[in-house]
Amino acid sequence: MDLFVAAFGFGLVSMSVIAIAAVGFTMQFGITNMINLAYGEVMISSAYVAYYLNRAGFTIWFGMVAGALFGAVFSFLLNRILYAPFLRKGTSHLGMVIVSLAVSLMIANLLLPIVGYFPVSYQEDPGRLIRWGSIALTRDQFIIIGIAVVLMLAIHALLTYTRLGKAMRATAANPTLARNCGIPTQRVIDAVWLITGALCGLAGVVAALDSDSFAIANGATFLITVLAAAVLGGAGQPYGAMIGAVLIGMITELSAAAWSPQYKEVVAFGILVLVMVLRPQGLLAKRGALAAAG
Amino acid sequence: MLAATELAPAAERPMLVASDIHRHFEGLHAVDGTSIDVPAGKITGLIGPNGAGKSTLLAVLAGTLPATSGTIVFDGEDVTSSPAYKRARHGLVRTFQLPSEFARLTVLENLLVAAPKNRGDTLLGALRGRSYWIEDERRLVQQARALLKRFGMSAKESEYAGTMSGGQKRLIEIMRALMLGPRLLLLDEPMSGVHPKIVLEIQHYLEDLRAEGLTILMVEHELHMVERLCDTVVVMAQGKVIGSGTMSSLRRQREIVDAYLVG
Amino acid sequence: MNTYYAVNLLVYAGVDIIACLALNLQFGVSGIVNFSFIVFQAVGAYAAAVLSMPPDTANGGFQHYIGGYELPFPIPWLGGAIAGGLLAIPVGFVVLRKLRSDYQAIALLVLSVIANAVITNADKFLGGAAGIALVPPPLSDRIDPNTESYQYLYVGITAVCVVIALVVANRIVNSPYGRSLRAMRERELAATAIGKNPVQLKMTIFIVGGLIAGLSGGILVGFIQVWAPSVWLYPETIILFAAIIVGGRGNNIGAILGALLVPVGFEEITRFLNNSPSIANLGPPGLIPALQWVAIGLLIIGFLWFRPEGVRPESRRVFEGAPVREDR
Amino acid sequence: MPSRFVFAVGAILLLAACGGSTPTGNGLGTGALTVGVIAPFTGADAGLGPAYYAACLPAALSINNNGGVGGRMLSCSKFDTRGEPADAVPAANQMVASTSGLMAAIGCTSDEASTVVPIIDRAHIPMFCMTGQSEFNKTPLKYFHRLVPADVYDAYAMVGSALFGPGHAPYKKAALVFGDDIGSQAFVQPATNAFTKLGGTIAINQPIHLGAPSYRTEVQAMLASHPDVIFTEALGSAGTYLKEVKTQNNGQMIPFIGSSATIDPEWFQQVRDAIGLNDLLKYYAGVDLGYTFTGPAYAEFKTNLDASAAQFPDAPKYKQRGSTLHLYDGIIMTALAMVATNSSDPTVYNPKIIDIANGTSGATVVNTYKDGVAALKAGKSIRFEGAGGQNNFNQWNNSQSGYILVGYDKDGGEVRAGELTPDQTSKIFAAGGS
Repeated sequence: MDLFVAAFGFGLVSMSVIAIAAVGFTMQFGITNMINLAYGEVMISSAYVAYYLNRAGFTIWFGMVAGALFGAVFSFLLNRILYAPFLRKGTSHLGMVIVSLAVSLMIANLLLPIVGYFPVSYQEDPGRLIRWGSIALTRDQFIIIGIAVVLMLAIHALLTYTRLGKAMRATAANPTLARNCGIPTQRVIDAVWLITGALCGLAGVVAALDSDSFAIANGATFLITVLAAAVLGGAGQPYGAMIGAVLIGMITELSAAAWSPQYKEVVAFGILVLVMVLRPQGLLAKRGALAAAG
Repeated sequence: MLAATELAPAAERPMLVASDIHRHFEGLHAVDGTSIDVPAGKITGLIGPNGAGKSTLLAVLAGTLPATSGTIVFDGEDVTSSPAYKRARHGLVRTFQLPSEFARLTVLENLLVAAPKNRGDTLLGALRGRSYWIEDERRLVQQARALLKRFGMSAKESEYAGTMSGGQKRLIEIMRALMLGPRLLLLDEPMSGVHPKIVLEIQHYLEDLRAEGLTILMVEHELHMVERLCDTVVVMAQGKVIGSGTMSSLRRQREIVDAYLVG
Repeated sequence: MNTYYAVNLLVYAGVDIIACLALNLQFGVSGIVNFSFIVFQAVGAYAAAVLSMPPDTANGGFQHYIGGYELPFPIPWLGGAIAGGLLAIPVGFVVLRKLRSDYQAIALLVLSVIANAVITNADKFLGGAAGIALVPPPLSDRIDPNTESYQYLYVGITAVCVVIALVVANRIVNSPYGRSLRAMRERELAATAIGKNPVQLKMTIFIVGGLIAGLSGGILVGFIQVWAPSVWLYPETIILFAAIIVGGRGNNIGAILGALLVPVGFEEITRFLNNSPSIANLGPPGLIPALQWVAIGLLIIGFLWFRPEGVRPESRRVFEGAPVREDR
Repeated sequence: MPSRFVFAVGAILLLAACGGSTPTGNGLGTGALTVGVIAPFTGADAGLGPAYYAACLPAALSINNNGGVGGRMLSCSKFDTRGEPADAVPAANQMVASTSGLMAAIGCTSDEASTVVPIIDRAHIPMFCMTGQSEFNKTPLKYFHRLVPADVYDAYAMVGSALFGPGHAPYKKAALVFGDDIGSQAFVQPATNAFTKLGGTIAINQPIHLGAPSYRTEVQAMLASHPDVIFTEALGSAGTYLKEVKTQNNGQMIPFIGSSATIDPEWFQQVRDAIGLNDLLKYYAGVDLGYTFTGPAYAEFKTNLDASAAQFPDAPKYKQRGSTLHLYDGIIMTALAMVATNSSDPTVYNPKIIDIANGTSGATVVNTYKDGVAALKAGKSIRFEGAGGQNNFNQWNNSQSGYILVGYDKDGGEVRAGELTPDQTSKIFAAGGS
């Protein structure tokens, strides 16, 4: 039983990492209507940016900020240079999925000769273990949970209380209408790519820190986990993605405790398939902050 | 113009009877307890302000949106639970408010694809090869060409539908619906975004179709058009029917004028 | 030309052509973005393998897999095709009924990754990560597979399968049924409104594509005599998508052309690159294969931007007796 | 990785070279001889192929400088398997079919052995394979040879390190942490058998999914079983796993014993970065095959390896790579077998390879190709002891050699820590069931 309690503690960390990534992904999708399959590779690129800074002597916390900045700029440029022109050309959503998958493939393989196949680690002392019953987490893991909580609250505040957030929701609901109502949708979309890109970059560094060691192949792993959390919660719904992250993070850790750990991801995805059959719109469809108002 | 209700023989069964239709979107009552009869062999207009639920009602009648509750009887048959494609096959066919041509099919193919009873339109039929279905295909090509001729689009048959003008796309859509041999045609603003010259053409075509006995229910904004074309008019506001009758009888009803005809 | 080299090329070309024809039916004609296509080839290969192999206690019992029926050719290949078709039923049931089309794509992508993880870990089921080896080539009980004539025979059987797949694909694409599929691809809701049942159309073509993909897996496994998770990672599907996009979506000849240009063509280019020591030793290890993938990505993006209809665009159907189209 | 992009390095050259002489069964024949290096030259295991190519080149030089095989000159050809079964088959087919005077094949790593070995065996080409897979422990394939021990012996050596290793009391409770990739699980059964029969207990057997982003719960479960020692393998995820061990165990490492594959610069760097150099040096123990890197056989190898730099500039880097030494020996033994039988027909010379490796009673020990040919010419029976040491093939063409216990120094160099006595070794073998 202790193992399950401990796994629950680890689940808190896992779901924090997934939540940061999945919320960024799902906002990107919800507002710009773009399923960006290169998201995982932007994450891993940002993780490597932080890695090289870390090797150059900077702390990982600095690396996190740099990774977020890198992710923001990278995502922004990706949209401006590639996705936006394709969308303007009238490429269907399905076409955009294929384009972004091709981009994902290219980023991973351009990165490969630079970073190599082999796993690397940040030079970071995770701090001492803080125990609470059977739950034992390091200082860094608490910080990760803290970052996730702060970010989730910040996103809630952004969407609910700020003009930008309201403009985002309006754009998500109906871009044409939003534009006609005087919302500068182009600037809103730029802002969305910057904000979600920053979340993506930050999530990459956090995920890499959380994994202790990471390799180029993790980009695809990240993506699949993020997709699972986002789809589970109802894609495009930030609060749904949070719930999806909680479920995927917890199920992964608890099933590793309950069954053979080699299947832990399979179990999480089994739940995803079940949701697709029973509630294909996702758990929280059309109720989240980005849902059409009225 | 005589009131439609006075013309209709009492014994004649309406083509479609929808009772107490509700359609809710996450708390929004787009259609809120609407009942409507569509008399056979007539053109019925469906009017109302923006957001009244007209298009939603049309979609619910066609089955492209499921009703939250209510019953729909089409030509004596309860179709409430049958999916849109089955209703279409039974002759309850709709068109769309936005252009909805099959862009990368030619104009002729847009018509052919809608035709039922083609032996080559099943997997097994297709696998048996051209000789198995070519007779059907030839017959349908003739039928489609006749329609194209009637609607003045013969010259365009081999063009991709996506390259046509807005008005031509409307015509394609109406012809496509006609290929199904409908008993009731649900038209969603067939004149919107169409060049005035073609508006007139469409009007004539619809009159001809009525003369041939086709029943039509159309959502339309343009009141002059409704007045000219429709035998009966149903007015909706906020998801409910607030009145029906001929245009002239409606003009006499104070609240309807307030709700829509003026405002 | 060297026999084995030629045979190799021809069999791989045949397998890729069959796979591309199947994917074209799904993606090019019907608009289903089947990102787990390679899983259907894989299941066909596994099925063909266990149908043709002896029980796993044979060969010293060093590998583990279910079944082992030693059935004669062509039953394993047919079994491979049927397995591909059968797999399409539950997958289609989960993915194709209610999900939006872009959701379908990512759901299928996730499925492809998960299926690979499951098979990798279930080491008693289909050999796990190590896969299944020593799959007997078809007819090897009667003809020595090491002879040159057997190699040509293999090419011949593959060619027959290519022809069958092409006939099936052509009959579907050029029929009224194919027209319904294309209409659904163009605008699903409008297709519903004219009496098409999109779920049924998608399910059917998903199963047909699965059957053909399964057959391609059977052919491939009979030739390479081994099957393992590393052979069917999801990027393999992307190569086939690149082939269809380059060749021309919706056009069977385009699919064949794409198969020859992308999977087969790239193979030849790499062969030359790796034979030139000055290029092969360039940069860090793995540079050339990595750049190959970059090139695949560029091909997809470049074609979608500059020539989305591909080298051989879908043909515009002009019917007998049509008025002459004015030139513009 | 792209299975579809089948290709074989050197194919074009070979296309030109195809044809050539056929073995006659009598005499050594004429024309060039070729050794096929069939291994990954690209892909994740691209590091393996060059090490084997670096074995072939000095062997060819050593043979060619001493008159070749009955005057026939030897050359090396690369066949890239990309480390994937689906790419390996065409590569093997092509090698077998298109290479003139193919006298032997080397390489065939665990990545592709189960695919290519049957093909090469069917073509009656002697091969020396670098696979540890247990399916070849008792293979009936006559042309297959293995000069490295199977993974089971690695597992036994790890058990030996736990029970008899220097500097610690025998470990009693072991955790087995192996990945879900090809071959890793082959360690589990033999290690369990040997360790439990010799009085140890398996605290936990944990198959882990490689590439997972974290192993926290796995590590927690492992720690909850309170092992004295962890047996592990060269996992790509070693850094992640071991760092979590240290973190969750309050910064304290648990001793861990790695297979011979953990003697690897990339693994060293990854684990060093994850848990720190001090803990790696202190808590890690490894096992490896014992090599001396001295003696006349090694000197001949080294001279020719350095000379091979003309063809392959990186060749001298492989001077202490076990696989390079062993495969070099395999080629020399094959050439000597051809000379001894005066035949270029593999069905004739293949059985002789084992005689020359194991020696018959009264055989003259030789260390170089030159000495071997001279002894054979003098009518003597020979035993070849090469750069990799003595060989002892069993009836299934597997050769055993002794393990040593090793550790790392701070630069990632291998340090000898001790060895197992024959008595200890036989105890473990008996317990393990071999």
